[in-house]
Amino acid sequence: MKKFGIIVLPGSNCDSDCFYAVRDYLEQDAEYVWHEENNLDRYDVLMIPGGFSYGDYLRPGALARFSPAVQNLVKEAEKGKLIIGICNGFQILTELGLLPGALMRNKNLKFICKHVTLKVEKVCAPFTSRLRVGQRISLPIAHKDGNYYASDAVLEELNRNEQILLRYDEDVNGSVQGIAAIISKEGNVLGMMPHPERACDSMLGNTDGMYIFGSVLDYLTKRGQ
Amino acid sequence: MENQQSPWKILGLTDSEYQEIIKGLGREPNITELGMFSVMWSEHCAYKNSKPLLKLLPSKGPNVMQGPGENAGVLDIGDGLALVMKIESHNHPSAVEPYQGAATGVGGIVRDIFAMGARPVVLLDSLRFGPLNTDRTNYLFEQIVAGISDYGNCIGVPTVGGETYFANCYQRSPLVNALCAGIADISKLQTGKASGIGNPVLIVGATTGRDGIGGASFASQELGENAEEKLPSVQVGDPFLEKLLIEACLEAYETGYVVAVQDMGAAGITSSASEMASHGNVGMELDLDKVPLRAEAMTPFEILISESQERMLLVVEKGKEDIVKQIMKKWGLRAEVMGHITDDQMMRIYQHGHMVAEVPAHLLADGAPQYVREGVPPKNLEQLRVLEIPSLALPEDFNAAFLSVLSAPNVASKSWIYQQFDHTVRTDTVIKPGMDAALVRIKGKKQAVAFTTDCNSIYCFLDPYEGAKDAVVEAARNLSMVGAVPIGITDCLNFGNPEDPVVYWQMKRCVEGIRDACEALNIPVISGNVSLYNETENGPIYPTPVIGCAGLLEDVSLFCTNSFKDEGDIIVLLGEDKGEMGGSEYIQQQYGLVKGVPPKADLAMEGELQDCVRTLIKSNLIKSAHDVSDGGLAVCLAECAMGGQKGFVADIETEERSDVALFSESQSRCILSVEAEALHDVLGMASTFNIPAHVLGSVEGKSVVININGREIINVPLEECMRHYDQGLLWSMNGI
Amino acid sequence: MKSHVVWGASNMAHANVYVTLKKDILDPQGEAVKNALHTLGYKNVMDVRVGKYIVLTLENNSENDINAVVEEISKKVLSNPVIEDFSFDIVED
Amino acid sequence: MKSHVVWGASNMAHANVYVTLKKDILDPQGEAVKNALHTLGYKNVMDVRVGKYIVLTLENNSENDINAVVEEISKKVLSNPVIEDFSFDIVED
Ligand SMILES: Nc1ncnc2c1ncn2[C@@H]1O[C@H](COP(=O)(O)OP(=O)(O)O)[C@@H](O)[C@H]1O
Ligand SMILES: [Mg+2]
Repeated sequence: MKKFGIIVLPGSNCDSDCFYAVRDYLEQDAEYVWHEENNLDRYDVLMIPGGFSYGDYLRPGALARFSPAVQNLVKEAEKGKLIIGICNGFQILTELGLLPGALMRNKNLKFICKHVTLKVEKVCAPFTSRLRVGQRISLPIAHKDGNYYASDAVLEELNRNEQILLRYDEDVNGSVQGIAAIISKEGNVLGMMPHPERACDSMLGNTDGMYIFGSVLDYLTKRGQ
Repeated sequence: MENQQSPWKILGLTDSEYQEIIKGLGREPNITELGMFSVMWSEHCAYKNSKPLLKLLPSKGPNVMQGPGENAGVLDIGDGLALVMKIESHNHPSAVEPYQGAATGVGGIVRDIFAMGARPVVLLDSLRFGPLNTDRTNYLFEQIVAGISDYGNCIGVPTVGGETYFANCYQRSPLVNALCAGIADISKLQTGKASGIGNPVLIVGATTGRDGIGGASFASQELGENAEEKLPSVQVGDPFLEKLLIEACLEAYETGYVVAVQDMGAAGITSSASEMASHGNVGMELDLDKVPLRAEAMTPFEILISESQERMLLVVEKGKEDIVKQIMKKWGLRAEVMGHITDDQMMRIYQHGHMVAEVPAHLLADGAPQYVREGVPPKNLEQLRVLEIPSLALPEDFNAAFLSVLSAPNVASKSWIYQQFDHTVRTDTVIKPGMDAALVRIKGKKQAVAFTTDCNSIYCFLDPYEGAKDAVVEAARNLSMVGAVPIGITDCLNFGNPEDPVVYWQMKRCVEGIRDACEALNIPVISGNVSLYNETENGPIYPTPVIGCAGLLEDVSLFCTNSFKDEGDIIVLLGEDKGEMGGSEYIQQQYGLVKGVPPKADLAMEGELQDCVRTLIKSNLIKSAHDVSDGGLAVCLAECAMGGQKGFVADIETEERSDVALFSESQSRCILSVEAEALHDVLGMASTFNIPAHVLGSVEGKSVVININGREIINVPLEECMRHYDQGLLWSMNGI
Repeated sequence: MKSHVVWGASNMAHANVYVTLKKDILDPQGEAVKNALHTLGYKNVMDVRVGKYIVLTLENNSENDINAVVEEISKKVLSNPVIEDFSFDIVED
Repeated sequence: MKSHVVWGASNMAHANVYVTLKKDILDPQGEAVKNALHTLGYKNVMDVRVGKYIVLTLENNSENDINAVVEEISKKVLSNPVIEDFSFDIVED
């Protein structure tokens, strides 16, 4: 069993969704990690779930990045641990500087909740090994600030290093180059706006999220051998 | 001062109400006490004009654990679980400040639910506006939707449904009704009945400011010359704080040390404290110095009636207050002991060491007089109910007439709205917005719950009794279409000024309609809310008794949706058209008329139809089910087609005019799609239930094709239908 | 006020509009920021209010009194008079 | 800078912090406001940028260099250097 730590910040609201996805569909250990926690040693994967940490006040992620658990996550990332930030988690990772760029207000200025089609841009071991390049998957989005921005120089680097994993098939929120998910240069930190944890159960009509979680599990299992 | 009125009148109390207070107290009230009475005896808190009517509603049933009277109603849904549900209006605040008004409306109803010990799991919103494409209406519309969106999304409670209508009467009186439901372990349910002499009373959450104080009438007395600037300040919601409050309260209940809880809604501390004391037959001593304040120099009166949001009042077991405070602190919330329970049923309020008010809890919370008024029907009613169909010219282009109904804002897709609401958070939404009812599962359990809100207020305007009946049967029918059994109703009665005999008559007839429909269909009313005085100088709103209804689906895997599934499936119509065009969307769109006799529901037939459809779903005999409502049969068929992205050809045999056959809104009808092999069984089942069934055609092609008596009347490509249906709302906003 | 001249950088003006919540109105955002700053050790921050800062670039021609236009825009569009106040200053190029 | 005095109104300072999107970054909110203004007939509005205006009330004591504190807060918390610039001014009571 691999242990997934799900960081609970004041205002997180997809923490339990992540918990059930890991426990019930991935069938691995899921544990909540309170935002004041200092020791994150015992987890194989750390997740920052979606929601509105600190109400998204000032900017999404602006205040959450100072939480002890989030600060400690930086050290864990440096050690090479897998980190997954979904939605608000992605916003926090960019505010922290663990991932480049920023997530701005959606182009239409509104919250958008719907399923979107995503194009797989890159297949890489920890996060997308169960997919093929060019494959289309569908995942739900639910955000008001998912409009990814990065400067031309950073974009050039993201493309050169193949750090872009998923792009929106259509322009849903104004993201530059349709970017929906990126990884860090080292490849162990994932940030994505769509919600894979909301797409793990056939009863809800979509299990494409399991591609992501399944890839993570494959990687951990292989590495463990 | 030029205003020489007596203080109680300025505060909105009548002379005789003032005499009642003196009689109850045995003396004249001081200004603080008078203020407390004025808010507690207001229509909003005391239901002075509606209580006698509300008593007519059936509220008993095998599943009912808590009927009207608590913060919310409670239903037993099996397996040790309770469903907690309530609807509430925030009409007046939303008319003044639409964004904050709608947001705080959501916040308020959510607190009612977790005050009962339940975790809030769904929100629905029932909205009414004037016609789009005026600056003011577009502004109200966008801001109200944004307010609901920002608040509901932030607290992580999915908004899974609702309804949205547009009519002239709501131009300056928009309606914002929010419904919240939660799930609780029956053993963890909380009450609002204070008990335990000496137990501490804690105020938890936000600081108290001058939000929403008193209303303009009060301001004119107290504030004198600069009254304009000092009008009651708008309540501002803090959804982040609310999210913390939900988690902290639910965690505090787990300790078992919370004796009673109540949210602070209208009339603030006064209301929650005195209601808790009155319902528990105890008294309370409260020290206002302990209330964390946000504004300077607040008077006792202001502290007592402030409507600052995101606050709760908790009665906790004596000696355990620190444990509860610790939990609040963990979640970053303030909690202060502001008093304790006493044994003499008196509310005693202190500030700076002096007693500033001393009133019997019962008198304050439950002592307001009730008024039974005389109602009279409007003089022009008979004239309004005349609709001579033969005198109306048939449309030249039926395709165009059909598309104009499909794109009418009352019919068109509401996706522009619900895409702004997070409806997938919590990963339990099995049927999302856009269908007849939303379906929400409960993780780890077999059963699921379904929700809808409904009210066609034009019907209610033309016939309050039949219109209210229609609202109940439509709500129940929407639940039945997904397979769920309707188990409880929460209603929001939105009306004009009850002192107007016509409005009172509308109220009374609506309540009677709800009563009769509920009794026939066996659905108890477990909670509700009344919002009166929704009117401007142009008159009252249409009577709008919004029905929120919950349903129970025993096995979540056996649900049904409204969209056609496969080419070749047979389309079956259950029920009979009675050619009822009064108040229909078509008559409004095509002829600009709000007239006629609205559809009259046959309650016995309705019950059978719904039972029949639920049985068909349970037996896995049908692939889709969708009831006929706004826009009639043509719109119903088109919605099935658009949902499944499948065309169809249907043949209607009728003796009616073509437009009547297409657009009549007769109740107790629905469209099913069925695999050819199952047709025999489906028709057999219908006849067992005594429900007329007609095979209309089949799912095929890429167009909506409707023939009447063998002649093609409508033929529109599916894409064209979808463009009208999907864009209709936006087109209206942009005046297209 | 300048007289009407041909289009060019010189006849543009900037208006800085400051929109703030009225004094008595709760500012949840400001509260949250204040609490965060306290946690970070900035204990001497006593209050935080978050408002909007809007920069308008306007073509400055004699037909319009720019002060009046900005005042009108601020009142009608940029602020919500029920809960917000505004002020502005104008910088002519 | 004032010297350390006993608590009172006189040793409070206000900092006005202005946070703006970097020049070359598209501002969808500003665009929307501009379009709305054009629809309303304010055709001479050429550009709109929406930023934040944050007012901090600080206890002003000699231990901290208030300029440095506000600068630090603005940089670390109030703005995101990837997309935003900031400036501030300080008003001592
Ligand atoms: N304000 C709203 N918020 C959320 N969902 C809405 C809203 N208005 C309408 N809907 C959704 O749109 C769909 C159509 O609504 P409606 O026409 O009222 O359905 P019906 O005729 O079956 O009662 C429903 O699924 C409803 O939940
Ligand atoms: Mg329906």
